[in-house]
Amino acid sequence: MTQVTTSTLVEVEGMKVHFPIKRGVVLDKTVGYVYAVDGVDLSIRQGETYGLVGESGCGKSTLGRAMLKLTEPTAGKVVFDGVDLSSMKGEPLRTMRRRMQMVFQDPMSSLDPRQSVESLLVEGMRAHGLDKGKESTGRRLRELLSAVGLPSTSLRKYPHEFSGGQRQRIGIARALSVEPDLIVADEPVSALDVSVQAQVINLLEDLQTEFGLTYLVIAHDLAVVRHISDRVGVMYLGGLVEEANSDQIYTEPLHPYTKALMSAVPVPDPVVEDVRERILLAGDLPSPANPPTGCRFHTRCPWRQESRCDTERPALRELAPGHKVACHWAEDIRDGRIRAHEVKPQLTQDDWDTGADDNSLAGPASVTETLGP
Amino acid sequence: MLRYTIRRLLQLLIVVGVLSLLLFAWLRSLPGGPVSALLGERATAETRARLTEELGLNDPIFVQYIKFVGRALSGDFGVSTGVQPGDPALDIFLQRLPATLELSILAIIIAIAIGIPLGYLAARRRGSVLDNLSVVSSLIGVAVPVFFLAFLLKQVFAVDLGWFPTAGRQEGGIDATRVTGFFVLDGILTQEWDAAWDAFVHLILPAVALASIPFSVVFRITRASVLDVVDEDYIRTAESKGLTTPVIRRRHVLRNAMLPVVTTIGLQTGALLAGAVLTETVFAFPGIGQALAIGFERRDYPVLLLLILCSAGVFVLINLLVDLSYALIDPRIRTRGGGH
Amino acid sequence: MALLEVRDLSVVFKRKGEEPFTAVDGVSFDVEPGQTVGLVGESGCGKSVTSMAIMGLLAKRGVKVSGSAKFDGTELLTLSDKQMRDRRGQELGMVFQDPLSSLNPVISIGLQVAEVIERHRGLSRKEASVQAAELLDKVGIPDPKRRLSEYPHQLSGGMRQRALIAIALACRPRLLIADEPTTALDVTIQAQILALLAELVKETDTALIMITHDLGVVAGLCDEVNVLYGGRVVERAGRHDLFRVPRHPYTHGLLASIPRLDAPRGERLSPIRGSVADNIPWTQGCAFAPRCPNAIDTCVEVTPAMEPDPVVAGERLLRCHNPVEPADRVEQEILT
Amino acid sequence: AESERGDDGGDAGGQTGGTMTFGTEGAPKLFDPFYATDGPTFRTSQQIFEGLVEFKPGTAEAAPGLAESWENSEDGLTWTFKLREGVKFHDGTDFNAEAACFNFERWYNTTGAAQSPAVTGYWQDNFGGFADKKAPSLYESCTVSDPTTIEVKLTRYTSKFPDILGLPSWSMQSPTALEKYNANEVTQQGDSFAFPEYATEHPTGTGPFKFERYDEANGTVELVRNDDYWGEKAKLDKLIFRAIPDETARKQALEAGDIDGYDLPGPADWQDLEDQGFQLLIRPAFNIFYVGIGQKNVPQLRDLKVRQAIAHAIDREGLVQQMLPEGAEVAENFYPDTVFGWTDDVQSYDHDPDKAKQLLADAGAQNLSVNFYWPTEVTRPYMPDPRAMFGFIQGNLEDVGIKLNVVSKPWNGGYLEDVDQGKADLFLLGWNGDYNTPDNFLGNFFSDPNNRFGTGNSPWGATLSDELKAADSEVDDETRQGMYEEINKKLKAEYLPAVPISHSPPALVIAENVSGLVASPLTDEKFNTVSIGS
Amino acid sequence: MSTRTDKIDALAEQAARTDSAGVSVAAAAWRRLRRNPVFLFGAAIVVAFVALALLSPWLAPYDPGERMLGDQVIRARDQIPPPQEGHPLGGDQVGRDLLSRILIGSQQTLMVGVLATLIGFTGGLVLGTLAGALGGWVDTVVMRAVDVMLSIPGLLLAVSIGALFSQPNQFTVILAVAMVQVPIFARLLRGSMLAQRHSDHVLAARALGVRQRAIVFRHMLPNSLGPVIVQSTLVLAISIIDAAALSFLGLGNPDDRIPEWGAMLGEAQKAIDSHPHLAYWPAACIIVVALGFTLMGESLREALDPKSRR
Ligand SMILES: Nc1ncnc2c1ncn2[C@@H]1O[C@H](COP(=O)(O)OP(=O)(O)OP(=O)(O)O)[C@@H](O)[C@H]1O
Ligand SMILES: Nc1ncnc2c1ncn2[C@@H]1O[C@H](COP(=O)(O)OP(=O)(O)OP(=O)(O)O)[C@@H](O)[C@H]1O
Ligand SMILES: [Mg+2]
Ligand SMILES: [Mg+2]
Repeated sequence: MTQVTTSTLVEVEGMKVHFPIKRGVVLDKTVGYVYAVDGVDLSIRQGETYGLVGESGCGKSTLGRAMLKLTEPTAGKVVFDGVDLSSMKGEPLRTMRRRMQMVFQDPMSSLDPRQSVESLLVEGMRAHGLDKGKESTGRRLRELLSAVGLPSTSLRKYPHEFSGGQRQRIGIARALSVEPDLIVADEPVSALDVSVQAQVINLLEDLQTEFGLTYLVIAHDLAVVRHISDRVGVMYLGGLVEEANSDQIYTEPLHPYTKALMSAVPVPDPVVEDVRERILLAGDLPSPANPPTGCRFHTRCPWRQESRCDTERPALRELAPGHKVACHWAEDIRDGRIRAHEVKPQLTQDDWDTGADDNSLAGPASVTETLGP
Repeated sequence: MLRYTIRRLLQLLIVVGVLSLLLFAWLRSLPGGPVSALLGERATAETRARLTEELGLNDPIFVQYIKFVGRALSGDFGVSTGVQPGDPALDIFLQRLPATLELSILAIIIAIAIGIPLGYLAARRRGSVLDNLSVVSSLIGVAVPVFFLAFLLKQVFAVDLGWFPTAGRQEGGIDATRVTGFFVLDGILTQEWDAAWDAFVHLILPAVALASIPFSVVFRITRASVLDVVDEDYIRTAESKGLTTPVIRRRHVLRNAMLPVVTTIGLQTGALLAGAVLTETVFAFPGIGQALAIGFERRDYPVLLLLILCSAGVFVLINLLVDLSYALIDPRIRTRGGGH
Repeated sequence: MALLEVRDLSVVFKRKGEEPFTAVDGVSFDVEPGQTVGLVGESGCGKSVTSMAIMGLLAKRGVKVSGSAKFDGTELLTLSDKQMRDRRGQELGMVFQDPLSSLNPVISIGLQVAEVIERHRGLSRKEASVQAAELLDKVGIPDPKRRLSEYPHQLSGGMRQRALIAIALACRPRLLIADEPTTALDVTIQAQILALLAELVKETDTALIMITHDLGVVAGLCDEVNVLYGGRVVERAGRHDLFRVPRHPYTHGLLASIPRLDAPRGERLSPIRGSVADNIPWTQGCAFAPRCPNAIDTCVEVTPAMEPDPVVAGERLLRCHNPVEPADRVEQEILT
Repeated sequence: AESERGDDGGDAGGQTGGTMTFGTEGAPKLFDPFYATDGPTFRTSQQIFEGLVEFKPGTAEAAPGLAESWENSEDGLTWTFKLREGVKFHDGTDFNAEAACFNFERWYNTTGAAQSPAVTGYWQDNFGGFADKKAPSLYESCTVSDPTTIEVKLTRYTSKFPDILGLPSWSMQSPTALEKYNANEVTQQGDSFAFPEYATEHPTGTGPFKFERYDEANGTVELVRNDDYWGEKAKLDKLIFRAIPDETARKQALEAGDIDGYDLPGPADWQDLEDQGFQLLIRPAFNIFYVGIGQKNVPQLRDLKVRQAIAHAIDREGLVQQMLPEGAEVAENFYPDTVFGWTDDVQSYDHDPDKAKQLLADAGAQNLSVNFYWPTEVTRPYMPDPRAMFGFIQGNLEDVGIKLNVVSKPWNGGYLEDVDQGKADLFLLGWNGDYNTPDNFLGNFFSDPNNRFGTGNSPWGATLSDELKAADSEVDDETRQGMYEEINKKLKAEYLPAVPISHSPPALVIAENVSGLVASPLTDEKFNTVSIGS
Repeated sequence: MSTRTDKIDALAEQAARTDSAGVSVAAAAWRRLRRNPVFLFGAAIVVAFVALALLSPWLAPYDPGERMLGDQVIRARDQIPPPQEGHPLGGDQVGRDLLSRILIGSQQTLMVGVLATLIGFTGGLVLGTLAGALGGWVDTVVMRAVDVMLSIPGLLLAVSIGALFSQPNQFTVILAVAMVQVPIFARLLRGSMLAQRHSDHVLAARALGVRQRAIVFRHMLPNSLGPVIVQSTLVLAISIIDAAALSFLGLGNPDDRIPEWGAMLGEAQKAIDSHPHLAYWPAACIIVVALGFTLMGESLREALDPKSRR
C-alpha cells in the first residue's frame, strides 16, 4: 500500500532482554531470569509496516520497548538510521527519541489524566524545541488534530472526556507531534471494540500514506496484523519463529506454531468456519523463566520429531525469498513428509516469582504497605 | 517460607540495631537525665557534676554507645533510674511485658469479637440504620482521645458504679503465686481462682479503653472488605453454583474478607502500644506503657531505651507473624514465598 | 417447547438519585436442547445482564427485572431464592468471562469443583473430590489429582477457564450459559476452549447460550445468532443466513469493520461511525439511528419493531425500518 | 467514735486485725534506708525500722527511739546513747550496743560504688566523707561502753545532732542479716546502681511491721505485724503499700474503695474528699516555698532594690488564699515557725505594686528583663500546682513592668540542672524539712556561696555563709538562737537572696473507717497505731 | 432529512451534556461527595470550627489569659467560678473565662492540626518524591529510614520526639506530632509514585523525550497526590488527638495563657468529679473537630477508591 524503499531504518541484532528474578536473605541476589526476549534479529525498512504477532507474554512489548531503549536490553544492538542506539544515553538519547515514537496499548492509562490534550501534545514539542512561538504551535496542534480526525475543540479537554477510540487518536497525535520517522504501535487496537478498531486501523494507514511513516505494529490479532502490515514476524516465547510478507504468512505458513496460530483465529464466516481445519495445540505457553530446551515450541508442537527438536534451538533461516522460519523440519512439513500427531499436554510449571518483592530490606512489609489510621 | 522468615528476622535485627543507635544518641541528648532522677532537688551542682562524671555521662556519645552495646551483649541493659530505680531494665521489661500482653490480648479479643461480626452485619445491611449508626460510632471511637475515654470509663464503672476496680493488676491483699507473670493465667495454673478472677476483673476496663481504636479499625476494615468481597466475581460464581447462603458466607465471603482484617490487626499492635501508654497511666496498670510514661517523666534512659527497642521489636515481630499467618490464609502468598 | 423461553426480558437499574437505566429492553429468544444460541454485540449492549437475569444473579436491590424466562416450563424470574439455588449449578450452569477473578483465590480448585457436586448430588466431600478429579480430566487439565489441591493462581489462564467450565458442567446442567468464556485468553487457548465447549454440548445435548462480541467465535459455534444493540435484539437469524446476508445496518457494519484473514489484503475497513454514546433512547426511535448509514426520517420518529424479514428468506427477525439491501453490501458508502 | 479510740493509742482501744492498703506515688526503690533517697522507700522503712532517735508523733521534735536517752559532752563532740533493752530484730537477733555501733561503722566504712552521691547522698549531706578520708567527716567513732550504752564521737559540734539520727536513713539494721545478705555490695551498672539482695528482699529491722513481700509485677509491698515488737504492737495484720503513680488515679482508687488512703492529695481535691466523707489529715506545714532570684547573669538582680521590688510585686496573701490549701501561711522567714530561731521581727514585704515600680525606678531597672523558670511534670508538698502558682506570680511581676522570658522545663528534664547551674534568673523552688534545725533549711540553701542563688556574686554571699557555719557550730542553745534570729532578720532586710512565699501543709487522706493515724510534719507517719474498721 | 439531523444533534447534545459531566474522576467523586451526608456533615463541622477559629478574637468576650475571676478561686475549697453573668461557662481553675478559652482555644488546636499536617505532608512529600522518583539506592536508603521510624508506634514516637525538646512549646508539640506522620506520608507517596513510575503515561512521556524533572513534577507527582490528600484529612484529626495526648502526658505547650483544648482537658481531669464541665467542654470540642475531619477523610477515601465506585 505504501511505497517501500529498500533502505533499512531500524536494524535489530541479537536482541536479548532478560529480567532478573531476585530473591535473597538480606540482599537480593538473582536466582534466575525471565527470558522475555531471547535473541531476536530483525530489520525494518524505511516506510514499511512491520507486524509482530504472538501470544500474550511472548515478549512482543518488551522487544518493542527495547528497540526504543525504553527498556535496557541485556544484549544485542539496535541501529536506527545508521546510528547505534546501544551505547547512547542521557541527552543524546533523549534528542534521538524525537525520531522514534510509541503508541501504547491502553489508550486511557497512557495519557496522563491530569493534562489537557493541548499540554499533552505540546509537551513533546517543547522537549525537542519544536515549540516555536504560540502561533506556529497552535497551527501545528490543529494540524495534528485534524490529521487524527479530532475537532480542534478537543485541545481544552481532558483524556477522560473522550471515548476509547478518540483517546487512541490522541495517543497517535502525541506520537506524531514530534515528527517521528518510526512509530512503534504496541497493540494499538486491542483495547477497542471492533468498530472503533477499524477506525483506528484506517487512521494508521492514512497517516502512513500522508507522512511516510515507518511502523512496527504489535498485536496478537493475526487478522489485524496481516491487514495492515507489509511484513509480519511471529514470535513465540521470546524468539522470532517466522518472518515473511503478510500474504505469504497467510497462504503458506511454514512454522508449525504459525500454522496453529493461523488456524485458531476465528473467521466471521460460518462457511469458512465449518470447513476450516483447526490445529489445536495442547497445553499452554511455557513460562518464559523456564523455557523448554531446544526448540521452544517442541512441547506443544504436533510435528515434533524425536531428534533435534528438544536439543537444538533452530535458527531463523530463509526458506524462500523474504520468508524466514526457525524450524528444523520446515521443508519436510511443507512438503508433507511429516504428519501432525497428537501431543499430550504437559504441565507448565510457573516456578518463578513475578511479584518482585520491593520491600527488600529491613522492615515490616505489611506495616508499611497498608496504612490504616 | 522459611527463607522469607529468616530474611525478615534478619531485617528485624537490622532495624533493632539501627534503632538502638538512634535511640541511644537521642536519649543521651535529652536534658536532665539520670543524674537529676537519682539526686532530686536536694543535691548541689557539685554533686551533680560528680555523679555525671562517675556515671560516664561526660564521655563522647559514641564511646558510651560502644560501652552500652558491650554490656547489652552480655545481657546487661543497665539499671533503671526512675521507673523502678535499682532494678535491671531487662527485669522491668520482662516483668511488665506479661501485664501489657495480657491487657493487649484482651483488648484485641474485644476488638475482634465485636468488630468483625458488627462489620459483617453492617456490610450486609449496607445503608441501614445499623450500618450508619455503627459507622458513625466507630468514627467517634477514633475521635475520642484514649486517655479521656479511659478516664470516663473508670469514673463511671469503677468509681460511680463500683463494678470494677480502679487501678492496678490485682488487689494487694490477694496472696497470689506468680508463675508466668500473666496474672490470670497464673491464677488458673495454680488454681487460685479468686486471684485469677481478680486479675481478670482488673483487666476489663483498661482493655475496653484500649480496644476502642482497634475496634473501630477492625470494624471498618471488615465492613469495607466484606463489601468488596461481596462484589467480587467469585462470589457470583459461588452463587451460580447454587450454594447455600451459609456456605457462601463462611467459605467464600468471610475467608476472603478476613485477609485485610488480619493485616490490620497486626498494624493495630502499634496503636495498642501507644494506647497502652495512656491507658496504663490512667489505670495505674503496671505494664510497659506505664513504664514508658514514667520513664519519660523521670528520664530513665536504660528503661526507655530497652522498652522502646523492645516495643519496636515486638511490633515488627508481630507484623512478621501476621504476614506469616496471612500467608497461611492466602495461598497466593504462600506458594509464591515472597512479600506482597 | 423450547428448553428456555425468554420473552420480553427487561432489566432496569435504578439507583437512588440517578436516572433509571434500562440495560436490557424486551429481549426474547428461545434455546432448544443441544442448540447453541449466540448473543453478540458491542461491549455494554446488555449481554451479560441478560444472562445474569436468567440465572437470577442480579442484585435484589436497585434492579427491576420484568418479562419472563421459562426454563422447561418453569418461570425462573419468580422463583424463590431457595428454588433458584436448587437449580443453579444443577440444571443451569454458567461460565464467566474472567477466569482468574471468577475463581475464589483462597480455596483450592478441588474444593471449588467439589462443593457444587456436594451441594447438588449429596455426595460426601471425598466422593465429590473423586468426581472433581474426573471432571478436571474431562475438560483437559493434565494431572488432575494434583491440581485438586492447587489454587487458582497456580493455574494458567487456560486451565482456570477449564476449571470454571468443569464447575459449570459438574452436575450436567441442561442449560449452559457461557459469558465471553474466551475473551481473556490467547487465540490458541481460545481455540482449545471453544473446541471443548462444542464437544461437550454435542456429547450431552446441553443447550448453550454463547455470549461474545467476537463474531468469529459465533460463526464457528452457534446455530442461531441474536445481535444485540442498546439492550435490544436487533437481528436474529441462523448463523449462515446472518453472515451471508446481514440485514441490519449494525450487523452489517460490525462485519465490515473486522479485518479478515481470508479477505484479500489492501481492502479498506469500513467502521461504523460514531460510538455508543451517540445512541438515542429506544423510545424515541431506533437507538442506532445516529450512527446508521441507512437512517431515514422514520428512524428517529418511530421505534422499529422486531419483525420477520420480508425480503430475505429463512427464519429471520429484524428490527429496522431500512435494512441493508442484500446487494448493497459491496457498494456501501464509506464513513469514517 | 472509732477515731477517738484511735487517738488515745492505748491497747484498750483500736480494733486489731485487718489489712490496710495505702496508695503511694511510686514503688520503693529498695528497702535498705541507708541507700534510699526516695519517699516510697522511706515510707516503707519507717514501718520496718527504727533509729536511735525518733520524732515525736505529729511533730518534728526529736524523741527517744531505740536510744532511751542521750547526753552530750562538754565540748559537744561526744554523744552517749543509752539503748533500750530487750529489743530484737525481726530475724530474732538482739539489738544492743554492738549492733548499734556495727551500723555506724557500716555507714562510715562504705566503699566503692556505694560512695556515689546517688547511693549514699544522705550520708554525704549530713556526715560528709567516709573512712577513706577523701572528704572530712562529721563522724569519728562509735564505741561500746556496755551492752546498752554507746559513745559516738564527732569531729566537730553541729546543731543538727542528734536530730539527724531521726532520719530513716540511720535506722538500725540487723548486723546478722546485713552480713548474710551482703548488704554492702552495691555495684555500678551502666548509668545506675545495682543493690544487693539485702536491700531488695531482706530488710531486717526492729519496727512494728515485718517485710513480707514485694510483688513487683503488681507494684505492691506487703508488711505484716511484728508480733515480737518491743513497744505498742501494730493493730493491723497487714499493711500494703500500693504504687499508683497518677494522682487522679489515686483519688479514684480511694473513692472506689480500692485503697484505704493515700498521700498528698491535691489541694483542689481536699474539699471534695472531705465532702465524700474521707478523713483529711492535714500535716503541720514544715516546708518553705520561695521564688529564687539568681544573681549570676543579670547584674540588676544584684541590686537589693530590685530584689525588694520583686518581693513587693508578689501578692503572697493572694497566692496563699487562692492557690494553696487550707492551713497554708505566708512565709516571713525561710523556714516555718516551729523551727528553732524563727522570729517575726523581720522586714515584711506587703503586696505593693506601686512601691515595687518605685524601687525599680530608683534602681534604674525599669526595663528589667529576666528569665523566669518553672518546672513541669512535678508537684511538691510546698508547690502543689506549679503551673497555676507560676501563672499567678507571673501576672504579679508583669504588673509592675518586669519583662519575663518564660522558661519551663521538666523537673527531671533539665529544670533542676539549670537552676543549680545558675541559669535561672527567677525560679520556683522550695524545701521540705527533714528535722527540726534551722541548718536543715538555711544551711542547705546558703552555706556554700556557690549556690543556686548565686549569692557568691554579692559581697554578702560569703558573709552569710560564714554566719551560718558559725551558728551551726555554736554549742550554746541560747547564743545559737540569737545568731539564727539575726541571720533571719538580715536575710529579709539586707540580703533577700529569694522571696520566701509560703508554707503549705501537705495532707494525707484516709477512709472513714481508718483510725489512729497521726499526721506528721515530716511526712513520716508510722502505721502501728492505725486500725481499720470493717 | 433536516428534521432527522436536527433531532439527532439535539439528542446528541443532550447526551453529551449529561455524559461529559459525569466522566471526570474528580468531578464524579465530587458529585458523590456532594450528595454524601457523611461528608457534608464532616465538612460542615470543619467549616464551622475554622470559622470559629478565625473569628474567635472577636467572639471571645475576654482575654483568655486574664484571671478576671481570680478572686473567686479558692483552691483549698476547690472553688471554681461557676457560670455567672457575663461568664456563661464560668471560669477555669485559676479564674479565667472558660468560654473565652474554649473559643480562642480553637485557634491553637486547629493550628496544631493544620501545621502538623502541613509539616508531615511536606516532609513526606520530599522524602516520598525522592524515593519514588529516583528509585535505586536513594529509594532504599530513604525507605529503610522510614521503616525504622514506622517500627515505633506513632504516639510513642510523638512522645519521644516531644520529650526530646528541652523546652516544650507549641511548636515542639506540632513538630513531634508532625514527625510521626512524615514516614506515613512518605510511604504513601512513594507507593503511588512507584506505581506511576511504571505506568504507561510516564513511559509515554519518557518515550516522547520529556526531561526527567518534568516527568516527575508534571506527571508523577500530581497523579500521586490523591491518596496523600485523603490521608491529610485523617492526619488532621489524628494530630489534634495526639497533641491532646502529649498535653496529657505533660509534654504540651507549657504557656498556660494560650489556651489549647488538649491542655485544658488534661488540666481539667484533676478536678473532674467535682467540676466535670471543665473537662467536658474541651473534650467535646476535640471530639467534634476530630470527628469532622475523620468523617471528611473517610468519605473522601471512599469516594476516591475506585473499588467503591460501583
Ligand atoms: N519489567 C519486567 N520484569 C520482569 N518480567 C517482565 C517485565 N516486563 C515483562 N516481563 C515478562 O516478560 C515476558 C514478556 O512480556 P511482554 O510484555 O513483552 O509480553 P507481550 O508479548 O507484550 O504480551 P502481551 O500480549 O500480554 O502484551 C512476560 O512473561 C512478562 O511477564
Ligand atoms: N449493576 C449495574 N448497575 C447499573 N448498570 C449496570 C449494572 N450492570 C451493568 N450495567 C449496565 O448495563 C449495561 C449492559 O451491561 P452488560 O454487562 O450486560 O454489557 P455486556 O454486553 O455484557 O458488555 P461486555 O461485552 O463489556 O461484557 C451497561 O451499560 C452497564 O453499564
Ligand atoms: Mg504487550
Ligand atoms: Mg459482559
